[in-house]
Amino acid sequence: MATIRLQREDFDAAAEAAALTRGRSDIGAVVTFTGICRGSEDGDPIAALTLEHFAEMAETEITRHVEDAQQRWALLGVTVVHRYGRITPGENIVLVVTASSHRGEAFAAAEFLMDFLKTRAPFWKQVESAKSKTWVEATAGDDAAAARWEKPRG
Amino acid sequence: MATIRLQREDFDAAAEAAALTRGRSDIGAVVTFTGICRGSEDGDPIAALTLEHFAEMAETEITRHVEDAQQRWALLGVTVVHRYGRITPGENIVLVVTASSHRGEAFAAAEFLMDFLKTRAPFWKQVESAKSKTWVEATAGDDAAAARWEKPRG
Amino acid sequence: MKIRYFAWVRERVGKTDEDIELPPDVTTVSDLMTWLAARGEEYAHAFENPKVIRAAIDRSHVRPEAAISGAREIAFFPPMTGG
Amino acid sequence: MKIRYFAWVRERVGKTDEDIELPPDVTTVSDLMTWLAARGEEYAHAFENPKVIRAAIDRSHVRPEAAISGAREIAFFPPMTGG
Repeated sequence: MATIRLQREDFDAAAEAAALTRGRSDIGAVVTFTGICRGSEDGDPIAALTLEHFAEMAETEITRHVEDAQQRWALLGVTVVHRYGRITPGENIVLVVTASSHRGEAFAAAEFLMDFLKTRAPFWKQVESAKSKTWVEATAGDDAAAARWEKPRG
Repeated sequence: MATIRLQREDFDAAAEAAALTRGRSDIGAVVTFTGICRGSEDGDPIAALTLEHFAEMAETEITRHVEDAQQRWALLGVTVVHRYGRITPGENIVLVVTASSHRGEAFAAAEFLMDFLKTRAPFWKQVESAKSKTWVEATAGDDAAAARWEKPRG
Repeated sequence: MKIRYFAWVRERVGKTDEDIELPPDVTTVSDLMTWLAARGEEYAHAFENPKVIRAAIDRSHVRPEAAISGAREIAFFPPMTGG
Repeated sequence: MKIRYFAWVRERVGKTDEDIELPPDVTTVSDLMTWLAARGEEYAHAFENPKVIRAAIDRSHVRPEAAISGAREIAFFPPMTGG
Protein backbone atom coordinates (compact mmCIF):
# COMPACT_ATOMS: atom_id res chain seq x y z
CA MET A 1 0.00 0.00 0.00
CA ALA A 2 3.06 2.21 -0.13
CA THR A 3 5.55 2.79 -2.92
CA ILE A 4 8.96 4.15 -1.98
CA ARG A 5 11.67 4.67 -4.57
CA LEU A 6 15.07 6.35 -4.62
CA GLN A 7 16.21 6.87 -8.18
CA ARG A 8 18.50 8.84 -10.40
CA GLU A 9 15.91 9.16 -13.22
CA ASP A 10 13.06 11.65 -13.37
CA PHE A 11 9.57 10.59 -12.27
CA ASP A 12 6.11 11.15 -13.73
CA ALA A 13 3.97 12.66 -10.96
CA ALA A 14 0.74 12.15 -12.89
CA ALA A 15 1.45 8.47 -13.56
CA GLU A 16 2.30 7.89 -9.89
CA ALA A 17 -0.94 9.57 -8.75
CA ALA A 18 -2.96 7.64 -11.34
CA ALA A 19 -1.44 4.36 -10.14
CA LEU A 20 -2.73 5.05 -6.61
CA THR A 21 -6.33 5.63 -7.64
CA ARG A 22 -6.75 3.24 -10.59
CA GLY A 23 -9.75 0.94 -10.25
CA ARG A 24 -10.69 2.22 -6.80
CA SER A 25 -13.77 4.07 -5.64
CA ASP A 26 -12.94 4.57 -1.95
CA ILE A 27 -10.52 7.45 -2.54
CA GLY A 28 -12.00 10.94 -2.27
CA ALA A 29 -8.85 13.05 -2.06
CA VAL A 30 -5.40 12.91 -3.62
CA VAL A 31 -2.64 15.35 -2.70
CA THR A 32 0.47 15.46 -4.87
CA PHE A 33 3.54 17.41 -3.82
CA THR A 34 6.33 17.94 -6.32
CA GLY A 35 9.60 19.55 -5.27
CA ILE A 36 11.44 21.18 -8.15
CA CYS A 37 15.00 22.50 -8.54
CA ARG A 38 14.88 26.30 -8.65
CA GLY A 39 17.15 28.35 -10.88
CA SER A 40 18.57 30.46 -8.07
CA GLU A 41 19.52 30.12 -4.44
CA ASP A 42 19.35 33.24 -2.27
CA GLY A 43 19.22 35.36 -5.40
CA ASP A 44 22.28 33.82 -7.09
CA PRO A 45 21.73 31.79 -10.25
CA ILE A 46 22.68 28.13 -9.96
CA ALA A 47 23.81 25.66 -12.60
CA ALA A 48 22.62 22.50 -10.85
CA LEU A 49 22.04 20.72 -7.57
CA THR A 50 23.79 17.46 -6.77
CA LEU A 51 22.00 15.26 -4.26
CA GLU A 52 24.14 12.85 -2.29
CA HIS A 53 22.34 10.20 -0.24
CA PHE A 54 22.90 7.30 2.14
CA ALA A 55 20.82 4.83 0.20
CA GLU A 56 20.17 2.02 2.68
CA MET A 57 19.40 4.40 5.53
CA ALA A 58 17.19 6.61 3.33
CA GLU A 59 14.99 3.65 2.44
CA THR A 60 14.73 2.63 6.09
CA GLU A 61 13.98 6.18 7.30
CA ILE A 62 11.39 6.90 4.61
CA THR A 63 9.68 3.56 5.21
CA ARG A 64 9.53 4.30 8.93
CA HIS A 65 7.93 7.70 8.33
CA VAL A 66 5.47 6.35 5.80
CA GLU A 67 4.40 3.73 8.37
CA ASP A 68 4.09 6.47 10.98
CA ALA A 69 1.89 8.50 8.60
CA GLN A 70 -0.27 5.42 7.95
CA GLN A 71 -0.83 5.04 11.69
CA ARG A 72 -1.67 8.71 12.20
CA TRP A 73 -4.07 9.11 9.27
CA ALA A 74 -6.48 6.85 7.40
CA LEU A 75 -4.49 6.69 4.17
CA LEU A 76 -5.56 4.64 1.18
CA GLY A 77 -2.26 5.03 -0.64
CA VAL A 78 1.17 6.67 -0.32
CA THR A 79 3.95 7.13 -2.85
CA VAL A 80 7.33 8.72 -2.15
CA VAL A 81 9.96 9.11 -4.88
CA HIS A 82 13.23 10.92 -4.15
CA ARG A 83 15.85 11.51 -6.81
CA TYR A 84 19.60 11.67 -6.28
CA GLY A 85 22.50 12.73 -8.51
CA ARG A 86 22.79 15.90 -10.58
CA ILE A 87 19.57 17.83 -11.14
CA THR A 88 19.29 21.03 -13.19
CA PRO A 89 16.86 23.95 -12.66
CA GLY A 90 13.27 23.12 -13.56
CA GLU A 91 13.79 19.39 -12.99
CA ASN A 92 11.87 17.39 -10.38
CA ILE A 93 13.58 16.43 -7.11
CA VAL A 94 10.98 14.79 -4.90
CA LEU A 95 7.42 13.50 -5.10
CA VAL A 96 4.93 12.69 -2.35
CA VAL A 97 1.44 11.47 -3.22
CA THR A 98 -1.14 10.68 -0.53
CA ALA A 99 -4.66 9.34 -1.03
CA SER A 100 -7.47 9.22 1.49
CA SER A 101 -11.26 9.30 1.74
CA HIS A 102 -11.14 12.90 2.95
CA ARG A 103 -8.93 15.86 2.14
CA GLY A 104 -7.74 16.68 5.67
CA GLU A 105 -5.89 13.41 6.06
CA ALA A 106 -4.32 13.53 2.61
CA PHE A 107 -3.05 17.10 3.15
CA ALA A 108 -1.71 16.42 6.66
CA ALA A 109 0.11 13.23 5.63
CA ALA A 110 1.73 14.89 2.60
CA GLU A 111 2.98 17.83 4.69
CA PHE A 112 4.20 15.48 7.44
CA LEU A 113 6.16 13.37 4.95
CA MET A 114 7.71 16.42 3.27
CA ASP A 115 8.73 17.95 6.61
CA PHE A 116 10.44 14.69 7.54
CA LEU A 117 12.11 14.22 4.17
CA LYS A 118 13.60 17.71 4.60
CA THR A 119 15.04 17.11 8.05
CA ARG A 120 15.46 13.36 8.66
CA ALA A 121 16.00 11.59 5.33
CA PRO A 122 19.76 11.24 4.68
CA PHE A 123 20.08 13.41 1.57
CA TRP A 124 22.44 16.35 1.15
CA LYS A 125 22.21 19.02 -1.51
CA GLN A 126 25.25 20.64 -3.05
CA VAL A 127 24.69 23.78 -5.11
CA GLU A 128 26.79 24.19 -8.23
CA SER A 129 27.07 27.76 -9.53
CA ALA A 130 29.33 29.30 -12.14
CA LYS A 131 31.96 30.02 -9.51
CA SER A 132 31.68 27.39 -6.78
CA LYS A 133 30.19 24.26 -5.26
CA THR A 134 28.70 24.68 -1.82
CA TRP A 135 26.69 22.43 0.47
CA VAL A 136 23.19 23.70 1.30
CA GLU A 137 22.81 24.40 5.02
CA ALA A 138 19.92 23.01 7.00
CA THR A 139 17.42 25.69 8.02
CA ALA A 140 15.81 26.37 11.38
CA GLY A 141 12.51 26.78 9.51
CA ASP A 142 12.63 23.20 8.29
CA ASP A 143 13.44 21.94 11.80
CA ALA A 144 10.50 23.91 13.19
CA ALA A 145 8.19 22.50 10.51
CA ALA A 146 9.22 18.95 11.43
CA ALA A 147 8.90 19.64 15.16
CA ARG A 148 5.16 20.37 14.68
CA TRP A 149 4.58 16.63 14.30
CA GLU A 150 6.48 15.44 17.34
CA LYS A 151 4.44 13.40 19.75
CA PRO A 152 4.54 14.42 23.39
CA ARG A 153 6.91 12.11 25.24
CA GLY A 154 5.22 9.86 27.78
CA MET B 1 -1.41 34.22 -13.05
CA ALA B 2 -4.56 32.37 -12.06
CA THR B 3 -6.71 29.98 -14.05
CA ILE B 4 -10.28 29.42 -12.85
CA ARG B 5 -12.68 27.20 -14.76
CA LEU B 6 -16.11 25.74 -14.07
CA GLN B 7 -16.84 22.97 -16.51
CA ARG B 8 -18.95 19.90 -17.15
CA GLU B 9 -16.06 17.92 -18.71
CA ASP B 10 -13.32 16.10 -16.84
CA PHE B 11 -9.94 17.77 -16.31
CA ASP B 12 -6.36 16.55 -16.61
CA ALA B 13 -4.64 17.34 -13.31
CA ALA B 14 -1.18 16.61 -14.70
CA ALA B 15 -1.64 18.90 -17.71
CA GLU B 16 -2.88 21.71 -15.47
CA ALA B 17 0.12 21.34 -13.13
CA ALA B 18 2.51 21.17 -16.10
CA ALA B 19 1.02 24.37 -17.54
CA LEU B 20 1.84 26.22 -14.31
CA THR B 21 5.51 25.27 -14.27
CA ARG B 22 6.38 25.14 -17.97
CA GLY B 23 9.40 27.23 -18.90
CA ARG B 24 9.91 28.59 -15.39
CA SER B 25 12.74 28.11 -12.93
CA ASP B 26 11.45 30.11 -9.96
CA ILE B 27 8.98 27.45 -8.79
CA GLY B 28 10.26 25.08 -6.11
CA ALA B 29 7.01 23.49 -4.94
CA VAL B 30 3.78 22.42 -6.61
CA VAL B 31 0.82 21.07 -4.64
CA THR B 32 -2.00 19.41 -6.54
CA PHE B 33 -5.26 18.51 -4.82
CA THR B 34 -7.75 16.33 -6.66
CA GLY B 35 -11.20 15.66 -5.21
CA ILE B 36 -12.75 12.45 -6.49
CA CYS B 37 -16.29 11.06 -6.34
CA ARG B 38 -16.32 8.15 -3.89
CA GLY B 39 -18.40 5.04 -4.47
CA SER B 40 -20.20 5.23 -1.16
CA GLU B 41 -21.55 7.84 1.21
CA ASP B 42 -21.78 6.92 4.91
CA GLY B 43 -21.39 3.26 3.99
CA ASP B 44 -24.16 3.17 1.35
CA PRO B 45 -23.16 2.63 -2.27
CA ILE B 46 -23.97 5.53 -4.58
CA ALA B 47 -24.68 5.60 -8.31
CA ALA B 48 -23.58 9.18 -8.94
CA LEU B 49 -23.30 12.71 -7.60
CA THR B 50 -24.98 15.59 -9.36
CA LEU B 51 -23.42 18.98 -8.74
CA GLU B 52 -25.69 21.99 -9.12
CA HIS B 53 -24.03 25.39 -9.12
CA PHE B 54 -24.74 29.12 -9.34
CA ALA B 55 -22.34 29.81 -12.18
CA GLU B 56 -21.87 33.59 -12.10
CA MET B 57 -21.54 33.69 -8.33
CA ALA B 58 -19.20 30.68 -8.25
CA GLU B 59 -16.77 32.43 -10.61
CA THR B 60 -16.91 35.61 -8.53
CA GLU B 61 -16.45 33.79 -5.21
CA ILE B 62 -13.60 31.59 -6.42
CA THR B 63 -11.83 34.57 -7.99
CA ARG B 64 -12.14 36.47 -4.72
CA HIS B 65 -10.64 33.61 -2.74
CA VAL B 66 -7.84 33.07 -5.22
CA GLU B 67 -6.97 36.76 -4.91
CA ASP B 68 -7.09 36.45 -1.12
CA ALA B 69 -4.72 33.46 -1.31
CA GLN B 70 -2.36 35.44 -3.56
CA GLN B 71 -2.24 38.21 -0.96
CA ARG B 72 -1.63 35.83 1.92
CA TRP B 73 1.09 33.72 0.30
CA ALA B 74 3.81 34.29 -2.29
CA LEU B 75 2.22 32.19 -5.02
CA LEU B 76 3.73 31.80 -8.47
CA GLY B 77 0.65 30.16 -9.96
CA VAL B 78 -2.85 28.99 -9.04
CA THR B 79 -5.33 26.85 -10.95
CA VAL B 80 -8.84 25.95 -9.77
CA VAL B 81 -11.14 23.75 -11.84
CA HIS B 82 -14.55 22.72 -10.49
CA ARG B 83 -16.86 20.39 -12.39
CA TYR B 84 -20.64 20.44 -12.33
CA GLY B 85 -23.30 18.05 -13.62
CA ARG B 86 -23.49 14.30 -13.11
CA ILE B 87 -20.30 12.63 -11.88
CA THR B 88 -19.91 8.90 -11.25
CA PRO B 89 -17.70 7.15 -8.65
CA GLY B 90 -14.02 7.35 -9.44
CA GLU B 91 -14.42 10.50 -11.53
CA ASN B 92 -12.75 13.81 -10.69
CA ILE B 93 -14.79 16.62 -9.09
CA VAL B 94 -12.39 19.42 -8.24
CA LEU B 95 -8.78 20.42 -8.82
CA VAL B 96 -6.61 22.95 -7.02
CA VAL B 97 -2.98 23.46 -8.05
CA THR B 98 -0.72 25.94 -6.28
CA ALA B 99 2.89 26.77 -7.12
CA SER B 100 5.39 28.65 -5.00
CA SER B 101 9.11 28.93 -4.31
CA HIS B 102 8.70 27.02 -1.05
CA ARG B 103 6.47 24.17 0.04
CA GLY B 104 4.84 25.82 3.07
CA GLU B 105 3.09 28.46 0.96
CA ALA B 106 1.95 26.03 -1.70
CA PHE B 107 0.46 23.64 0.91
CA ALA B 108 -1.25 26.41 2.90
CA ALA B 109 -2.80 28.03 -0.16
CA ALA B 110 -4.11 24.73 -1.51
CA GLU B 111 -5.74 23.84 1.84
CA PHE B 112 -7.17 27.35 2.17
CA LEU B 113 -8.73 27.21 -1.30
CA MET B 114 -10.20 23.74 -0.72
CA ASP B 115 -11.66 24.76 2.66
CA PHE B 116 -13.35 27.73 0.99
CA LEU B 117 -14.58 25.77 -2.01
CA LYS B 118 -16.23 23.35 0.44
CA THR B 119 -18.06 26.01 2.44
CA ARG B 120 -18.39 29.21 0.36
CA ALA B 121 -18.46 28.33 -3.33
CA PRO B 122 -22.08 27.98 -4.49
CA PHE B 123 -22.13 24.29 -5.40
CA TRP B 124 -24.55 21.69 -4.05
CA LYS B 125 -24.10 17.94 -4.25
CA GLN B 126 -27.01 15.58 -4.68
CA VAL B 127 -26.37 11.89 -4.08
CA GLU B 128 -28.09 9.43 -6.36
CA SER B 129 -28.37 5.90 -4.99
CA ALA B 130 -30.37 2.91 -6.19
CA LYS B 131 -33.32 3.97 -4.06
CA SER B 132 -33.26 7.77 -3.73
CA LYS B 133 -31.81 11.18 -4.52
CA THR B 134 -30.74 13.22 -1.49
CA TRP B 135 -28.92 16.49 -1.05
CA VAL B 136 -25.61 16.24 0.80
CA GLU B 137 -25.70 18.18 4.06
CA ALA B 138 -23.00 20.66 4.96
CA THR B 139 -20.77 19.44 7.78
CA ALA B 140 -19.60 21.22 10.91
CA GLY B 141 -16.12 19.84 10.19
CA ASP B 142 -15.93 21.72 6.90
CA ASP B 143 -17.10 24.93 8.58
CA ALA B 144 -14.44 24.51 11.27
CA ALA B 145 -11.77 23.92 8.62
CA ALA B 146 -12.75 27.14 6.83
CA ALA B 147 -12.89 29.10 10.11
CA ARG B 148 -9.16 28.42 10.67
CA TRP B 149 -8.40 30.99 7.97
CA GLU B 150 -10.58 33.80 9.22
CA LYS B 151 -8.73 37.01 9.91
CA PRO B 152 -9.31 38.67 13.26
CA ARG B 153 -11.73 41.56 12.82
CA GLY B 154 -10.14 44.96 13.38
CA MET C 1 -36.56 42.13 -8.38
CA LYS C 2 -35.13 38.83 -9.61
CA ILE C 3 -35.20 35.99 -7.12
CA ARG C 4 -33.21 32.78 -7.79
CA TYR C 5 -33.43 29.43 -6.04
CA PHE C 6 -30.91 26.60 -5.91
CA ALA C 7 -30.72 22.95 -4.79
CA TRP C 8 -33.54 21.87 -2.45
CA VAL C 9 -34.87 25.42 -2.12
CA ARG C 10 -35.36 25.35 -5.92
CA GLU C 11 -36.96 21.91 -5.77
CA ARG C 12 -39.42 22.95 -3.07
CA VAL C 13 -40.36 26.28 -4.67
CA GLY C 14 -40.64 24.49 -7.99
CA LYS C 15 -38.83 27.07 -10.11
CA THR C 16 -35.27 28.27 -10.74
CA ASP C 17 -36.08 32.00 -10.67
CA GLU C 18 -38.82 34.59 -10.91
CA ASP C 19 -39.35 38.35 -11.07
CA ILE C 20 -41.28 39.75 -8.13
CA GLU C 21 -42.59 43.18 -7.16
CA LEU C 22 -41.94 43.57 -3.45
CA PRO C 23 -44.06 45.64 -1.06
CA PRO C 24 -42.11 48.55 0.49
CA ASP C 25 -42.11 47.08 4.02
CA VAL C 26 -39.93 44.15 2.90
CA THR C 27 -36.52 45.69 3.56
CA THR C 28 -34.17 42.88 4.62
CA VAL C 29 -33.30 39.38 3.42
CA SER C 30 -35.02 38.05 6.51
CA ASP C 31 -38.20 40.04 5.73
CA LEU C 32 -38.10 38.65 2.22
CA MET C 33 -37.95 35.06 3.44
CA THR C 34 -40.93 35.64 5.72
CA TRP C 35 -42.85 37.32 2.89
CA LEU C 36 -42.01 34.52 0.42
CA ALA C 37 -43.04 31.83 2.95
CA ALA C 38 -46.57 33.33 2.95
CA ARG C 39 -46.95 33.05 -0.83
CA GLY C 40 -48.16 29.46 -0.89
CA GLU C 41 -47.60 25.92 0.26
CA GLU C 42 -44.46 25.30 -1.81
CA TYR C 43 -42.84 28.51 -0.51
CA ALA C 44 -43.90 27.71 3.06
CA HIS C 45 -42.15 24.36 2.69
CA ALA C 46 -39.02 25.87 1.16
CA PHE C 47 -38.70 28.56 3.85
CA GLU C 48 -40.04 26.59 6.84
CA ASN C 49 -36.64 26.84 8.55
CA PRO C 50 -35.08 30.14 7.42
CA LYS C 51 -32.05 29.60 9.70
CA VAL C 52 -30.67 26.92 7.37
CA ILE C 53 -31.10 29.00 4.23
CA ARG C 54 -28.25 31.10 2.87
CA ALA C 55 -28.70 34.17 0.70
CA ALA C 56 -26.67 36.16 -1.81
CA ILE C 57 -27.36 39.65 -3.09
CA ASP C 58 -25.92 40.34 -6.52
CA ARG C 59 -23.67 37.26 -6.17
CA SER C 60 -22.20 38.05 -2.76
CA HIS C 61 -22.99 36.14 0.42
CA VAL C 62 -25.08 38.23 2.85
CA ARG C 63 -26.53 37.74 6.32
CA PRO C 64 -30.32 37.67 6.94
CA GLU C 65 -30.26 41.21 8.32
CA ALA C 66 -28.78 42.62 5.09
CA ALA C 67 -30.82 45.39 3.42
CA ILE C 68 -32.21 44.53 0.02
CA SER C 69 -32.70 48.05 -1.31
CA GLY C 70 -30.84 48.49 -4.57
CA ALA C 71 -30.41 44.75 -5.13
CA ARG C 72 -30.95 43.50 -8.66
CA GLU C 73 -30.88 39.81 -7.84
CA ILE C 74 -31.33 37.83 -4.62
CA ALA C 75 -30.54 34.11 -4.45
CA PHE C 76 -31.62 31.58 -1.82
CA PHE C 77 -29.96 28.21 -1.30
CA PRO C 78 -28.90 25.65 1.32
CA PRO C 79 -25.39 25.68 2.85
CA MET C 80 -22.86 24.97 0.12
CA THR C 81 -21.44 21.46 -0.36
CA GLY C 82 -18.97 21.90 -3.20
CA GLY C 83 -15.32 20.93 -3.39
CA MET D 1 33.91 -1.36 12.80
CA LYS D 2 32.81 0.25 9.55
CA ILE D 3 32.71 4.05 9.53
CA ARG D 4 30.95 5.92 6.69
CA TYR D 5 31.13 9.61 5.80
CA PHE D 6 28.74 11.72 3.74
CA ALA D 7 28.60 15.19 2.16
CA TRP D 8 31.17 17.65 3.52
CA VAL D 9 32.28 15.24 6.25
CA ARG D 10 33.20 12.83 3.46
CA GLU D 11 34.93 15.58 1.49
CA ARG D 12 37.03 16.68 4.45
CA VAL D 13 38.00 13.16 5.57
CA GLY D 14 38.73 12.35 1.94
CA LYS D 15 37.05 8.92 1.86
CA THR D 16 33.53 7.45 1.78
CA ASP D 17 34.16 4.73 4.35
CA GLU D 18 36.78 2.75 6.22
CA ASP D 19 37.16 -0.17 8.63
CA ILE D 20 38.69 0.80 11.95
CA GLU D 21 39.74 -1.08 15.10
CA LEU D 22 38.60 1.04 18.03
CA PRO D 23 40.32 1.14 21.42
CA PRO D 24 38.08 -0.11 24.25
CA ASP D 25 37.74 3.31 25.91
CA VAL D 26 35.83 4.69 22.90
CA THR D 27 32.32 3.80 24.00
CA THR D 28 30.00 6.54 22.66
CA VAL D 29 29.43 8.35 19.36
CA SER D 30 30.85 11.46 20.99
CA ASP D 31 34.01 9.58 22.09
CA LEU D 32 34.37 8.30 18.56
CA MET D 33 34.22 11.82 17.07
CA THR D 34 36.92 12.99 19.52
CA TRP D 35 39.05 9.95 18.74
CA LEU D 36 38.65 10.40 14.97
CA ALA D 37 39.49 14.12 15.21
CA ALA D 38 42.92 13.16 16.61
CA ARG D 39 43.76 10.87 13.66
CA GLY D 40 45.14 13.59 11.41
CA GLU D 41 44.61 16.96 9.85
CA GLU D 42 41.76 15.95 7.53
CA TYR D 43 39.87 14.33 10.44
CA ALA D 44 40.55 17.33 12.69
CA HIS D 45 39.01 19.53 9.99
CA ALA D 46 35.99 17.26 9.50
CA PHE D 47 35.25 16.98 13.21
CA GLU D 48 36.35 20.48 14.30
CA ASN D 49 32.75 21.30 15.34
CA PRO D 50 31.19 18.02 16.48
CA LYS D 51 27.95 19.78 17.45
CA VAL D 52 26.96 20.21 13.82
CA ILE D 53 27.65 16.59 12.89
CA ARG D 54 24.89 14.00 12.92
CA ALA D 55 25.43 10.28 13.39
CA ALA D 56 23.62 7.06 12.59
CA ILE D 57 24.29 3.62 14.02
CA ASP D 58 23.24 0.78 11.76
CA ARG D 59 21.10 3.23 9.72
CA SER D 60 19.22 4.83 12.60
CA HIS D 61 19.73 8.37 13.81
CA VAL D 62 21.43 8.50 17.22
CA ARG D 63 22.49 11.20 19.65
CA PRO D 64 26.18 11.83 20.50
CA GLU D 65 25.81 10.08 23.87
CA ALA D 66 24.62 6.83 22.21
CA ALA D 67 26.70 3.73 23.04
CA ILE D 68 28.50 2.18 20.09
CA SER D 69 28.99 -1.31 21.48
CA GLY D 70 27.49 -3.86 19.14
CA ALA D 71 27.31 -1.44 16.22
CA ARG D 72 28.30 -2.81 12.83
CA GLU D 73 28.33 0.51 11.01
CA ILE D 74 28.51 4.13 12.15
CA ALA D 75 27.86 7.00 9.74
CA PHE D 76 28.75 10.70 10.15
CA PHE D 77 27.18 13.50 8.12
CA PRO D 78 25.97 17.12 8.26
CA PRO D 79 22.31 17.94 9.00
CA MET D 80 20.12 16.57 6.21
CA THR D 81 18.94 18.82 3.38
CA GLY D 82 16.79 16.52 1.27
CA GLY D 83 13.25 16.97 0.04
